[in-house]
Amino acid sequence: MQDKLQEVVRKLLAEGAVDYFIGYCQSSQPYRAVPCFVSDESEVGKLVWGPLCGQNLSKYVLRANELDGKVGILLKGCDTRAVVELIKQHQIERDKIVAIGVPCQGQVDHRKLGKILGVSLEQVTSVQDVGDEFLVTVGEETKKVRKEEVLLDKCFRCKHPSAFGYDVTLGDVVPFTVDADAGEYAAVEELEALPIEERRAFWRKQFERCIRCNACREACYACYCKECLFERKTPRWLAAPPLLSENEMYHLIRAVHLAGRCVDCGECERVCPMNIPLGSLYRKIQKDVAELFDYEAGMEMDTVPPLVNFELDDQDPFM
Amino acid sequence: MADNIYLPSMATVKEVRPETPDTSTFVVTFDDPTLRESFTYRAGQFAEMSIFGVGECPIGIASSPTSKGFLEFCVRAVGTVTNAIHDLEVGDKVGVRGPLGNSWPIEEIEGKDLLFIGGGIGLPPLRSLIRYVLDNRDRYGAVEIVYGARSPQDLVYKDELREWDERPDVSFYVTVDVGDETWDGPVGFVPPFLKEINPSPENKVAFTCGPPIMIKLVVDALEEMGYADADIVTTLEMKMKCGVGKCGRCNIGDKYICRDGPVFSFEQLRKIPGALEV
Amino acid sequence: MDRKKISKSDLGQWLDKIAEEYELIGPTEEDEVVQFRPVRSSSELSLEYANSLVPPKSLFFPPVEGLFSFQKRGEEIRLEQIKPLEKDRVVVGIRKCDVESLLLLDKVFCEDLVDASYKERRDRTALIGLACPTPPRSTCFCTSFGIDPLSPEGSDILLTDVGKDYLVDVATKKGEELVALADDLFSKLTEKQAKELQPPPVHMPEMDLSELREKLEALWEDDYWEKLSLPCLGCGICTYVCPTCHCFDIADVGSTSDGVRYRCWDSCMYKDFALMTSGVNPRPTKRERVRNRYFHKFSTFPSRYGTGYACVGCARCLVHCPGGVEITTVLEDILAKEGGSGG
Amino acid sequence: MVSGSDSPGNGFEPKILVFACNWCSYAGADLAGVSRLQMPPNCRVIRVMCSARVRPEFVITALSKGLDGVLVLGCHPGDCHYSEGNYFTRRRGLLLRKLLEFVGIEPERFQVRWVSASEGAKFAETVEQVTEQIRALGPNRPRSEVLGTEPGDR
Repeated sequence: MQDKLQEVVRKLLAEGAVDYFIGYCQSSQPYRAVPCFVSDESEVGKLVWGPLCGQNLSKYVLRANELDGKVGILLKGCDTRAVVELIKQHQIERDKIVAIGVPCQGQVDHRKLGKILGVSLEQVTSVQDVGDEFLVTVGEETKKVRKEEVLLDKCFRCKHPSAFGYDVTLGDVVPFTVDADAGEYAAVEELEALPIEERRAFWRKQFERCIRCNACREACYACYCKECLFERKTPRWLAAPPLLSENEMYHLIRAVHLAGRCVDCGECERVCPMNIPLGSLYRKIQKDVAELFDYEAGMEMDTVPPLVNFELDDQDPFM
Repeated sequence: MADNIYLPSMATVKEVRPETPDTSTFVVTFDDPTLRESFTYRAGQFAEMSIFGVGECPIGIASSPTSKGFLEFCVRAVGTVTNAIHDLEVGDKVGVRGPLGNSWPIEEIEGKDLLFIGGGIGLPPLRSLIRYVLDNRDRYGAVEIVYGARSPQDLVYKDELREWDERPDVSFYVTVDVGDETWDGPVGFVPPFLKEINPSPENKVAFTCGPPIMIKLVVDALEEMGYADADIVTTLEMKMKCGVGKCGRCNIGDKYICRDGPVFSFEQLRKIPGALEV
Repeated sequence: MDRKKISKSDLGQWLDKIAEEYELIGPTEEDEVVQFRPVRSSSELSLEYANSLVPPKSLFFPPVEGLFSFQKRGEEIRLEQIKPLEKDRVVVGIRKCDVESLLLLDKVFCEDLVDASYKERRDRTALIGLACPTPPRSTCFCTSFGIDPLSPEGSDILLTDVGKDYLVDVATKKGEELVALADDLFSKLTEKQAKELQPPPVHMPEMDLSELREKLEALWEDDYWEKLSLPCLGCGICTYVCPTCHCFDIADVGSTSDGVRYRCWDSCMYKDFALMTSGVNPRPTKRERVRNRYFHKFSTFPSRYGTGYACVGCARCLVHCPGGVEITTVLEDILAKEGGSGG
Repeated sequence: MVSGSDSPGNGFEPKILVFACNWCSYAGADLAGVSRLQMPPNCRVIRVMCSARVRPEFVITALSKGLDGVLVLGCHPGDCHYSEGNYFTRRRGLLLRKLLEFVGIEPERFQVRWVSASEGAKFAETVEQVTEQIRALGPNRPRSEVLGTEPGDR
């Protein structure tokens, strides 16, 4: 599939169909692939595709707005949802993007991989997808790791392993083979079951740790505001010092702003250096949006987002 | 613990003088009588004004070190802190941390002729030096002042402008971008106005402060007239927080504007990568 | 310099002794994040660690730090300074790269106008270094900056893991005082014994950075920065995990009548970092911000403070950058450029 | 806007922020006032043109900065001056309550009610009731937390 990807991109560049192509390339660290921006045919050979391409590249397409031409982008099924939302939220025109869809067999969660192997990740030299397992090379040794042990959480609830609405596809839509028994909202439900004081204690511990590096915001496809509320000076919403109450405000406001927009791409958790389970926070909102308003973000082009919509008979506990 | 370089001293607003619709002069004195007496600074330095609960803002000291016992700040209400400063009334408290930064080269320019070119709210930092020079008149040569603002009501220090205009030992020129019925003086931007006046570069140092675009065009004009980069001096504006060269905000090249500046000659600026891009 | 050893099983006892008199701080792991934190007992420490996520600069230049509080009483506003420390402190387990970073930060905070709270924290904190394991992490590249990860320089004591014991190098008077708290736990080594225990020098891939600065400075106008800025997301991770970054913000929390003025970390990678109220931004796009960061580390910091490069090769930014910008790759790219041809 | 209280227990008087829509609830509050109905003095009312003007961040910020509760009042569904504003309020209110509860903030601290211009008595009752509930819960967070407990010690 990697060969086909390179072939397609080479053609797009040769035809001048895109200014540059956003894909993945191998980093200096063998355990991960990193974003790669290819504008010249000579660089096409760098492009890779495999189980280390978990990052959602959608945020990078916004840059196309500054270009005369188009950008090409490699999209997994999950990433497609973010692009659908960006188009729906009028952040980018569909015709600014050349989408290359890729059928995905699940992506590796580095943290899980490191834990399972019991070695630091830097010692991992390659990861290969062989059906239900990954072949992981650590030093001289090759280990078999079952996919369900190391896949990203989002992969277990993946509804669209293959991209949709693409311009070019790299392969047939392959059914997803991992079948782990994880409830769609298991992590959220676990927290919901706790007494309220314990929930507060749990989240306060998480928020207290936050250093407010803003990576969750910057990595989030949905945080495209030209001026973020948190950067506004008059009135100033958020004080700069990362105190507990300010951090709490930051994360809660971000959560409500993601209502009906979060596509569960998992970037927030991936990038958080402090391991804050942000996904659970946004999943909670997703769950409520689904239950209360029967809406799921990024799935269809023509449904109305839940918070700019209403039904006369919506639940009303406020009488 | 040794002195806290981030701790302001308390001061009281003694007088508020509206200069233009959005700019006022605030005259403040330190509450501590010892500090009031001992506080010294050099023309061109600035201070961080604090409105507690709102924040700090670097403001050039507009008064001259030759007037003792009080400090003047000319503040335009543009941001959060400057708007809060504008809410101050006589008797209110304000924090002052300073003096900070370098200063105009007051020793080096002794005996020279001086040309001041100010635009809008760029006059107050120059005014500190102008007053210093006028208070030490015998140490300096001829003084020329060229000043411009968007409109007649945007001219600051209106009384003082009149005084400079009347002084025989000062050549004073003023222009506005757009005139009105009260205005019978020249109309036009500062740079072409300056070219019309065409002050000779002979034994002269030019000081300029104003909006970035004005500074750029003024410098072009001065160079056309034959001024050397070393003889064109400006005071830079940059986002500052700490004021003591540590917080990393106001750097250009290896200089921190708050510590190594804000006063630089163009000769210095040309050597710093990126300095003239701003 | 005294060389001793202490058995691993006794280390805890010694550290607990220290904890009785000092605030003991060391690497602790919680929710899979290793951080330097104060501990009550040595059992909370995880000394078998690679390196902490947030560098121990946070102990001297904290992420959030109250400078003073203010309170309005009638017409008066009272300012009260906030004490940086209650007790003298001992930091155990600090790596050489981070020690080195403190020496760089000392230039910023302890010279020219002295930052009193930083200085007080430095003066009242003893450092017990921990030599790096062999092999080091594959990302480490401190030796490229001439740093020896086994050197006690800058620490008061250096511990080196030598199997069932730690080799103990006591480098300063302060170090001697700490050892004296439980002298009987240590056995003195002869020069020869110590030499036998001393692990061989650490080898890691090394870059020749001697021409880096010159080559970098020639690249001010280069397109490279545009390219480099593409994957950058504009978050602050690289600067927050960097042991030598020292940018900060000053901000008030509370109301005009009751509040605290804080100093907190800030990042030059944020788009509003240098934005002026007038709307002018000297570093308006990621291109200028990324460039500024590299220039700061490898050109302007060294030139301002007369030091070597302001990077210690810890590779935290490399590991944690969510956009996959890798400092080693950047340095290689710069070195690969033809000198002086940028523009 | 610092609040928070360090005196839990019997002496605790909550600070509650009320957003009232200009067309119904604010008029209702007015009516309660001119009718001289007795109400606890714990509420500060901010008039908004529509309850839908109350963005979720208003509520979150108020609670984070130490207020003990937030009450949003709007026209009854169907009565919105702008036809449908309060339907949006309703959706947001539902979501926000659940989110706050999820992170451990008692749902009583954020409430939404519909109060019409003629319901002076309902306004008074609502305020009374909400104040009681929040008083019973105790302070939302202490002042020291809003200002940062241990500065320089993290």
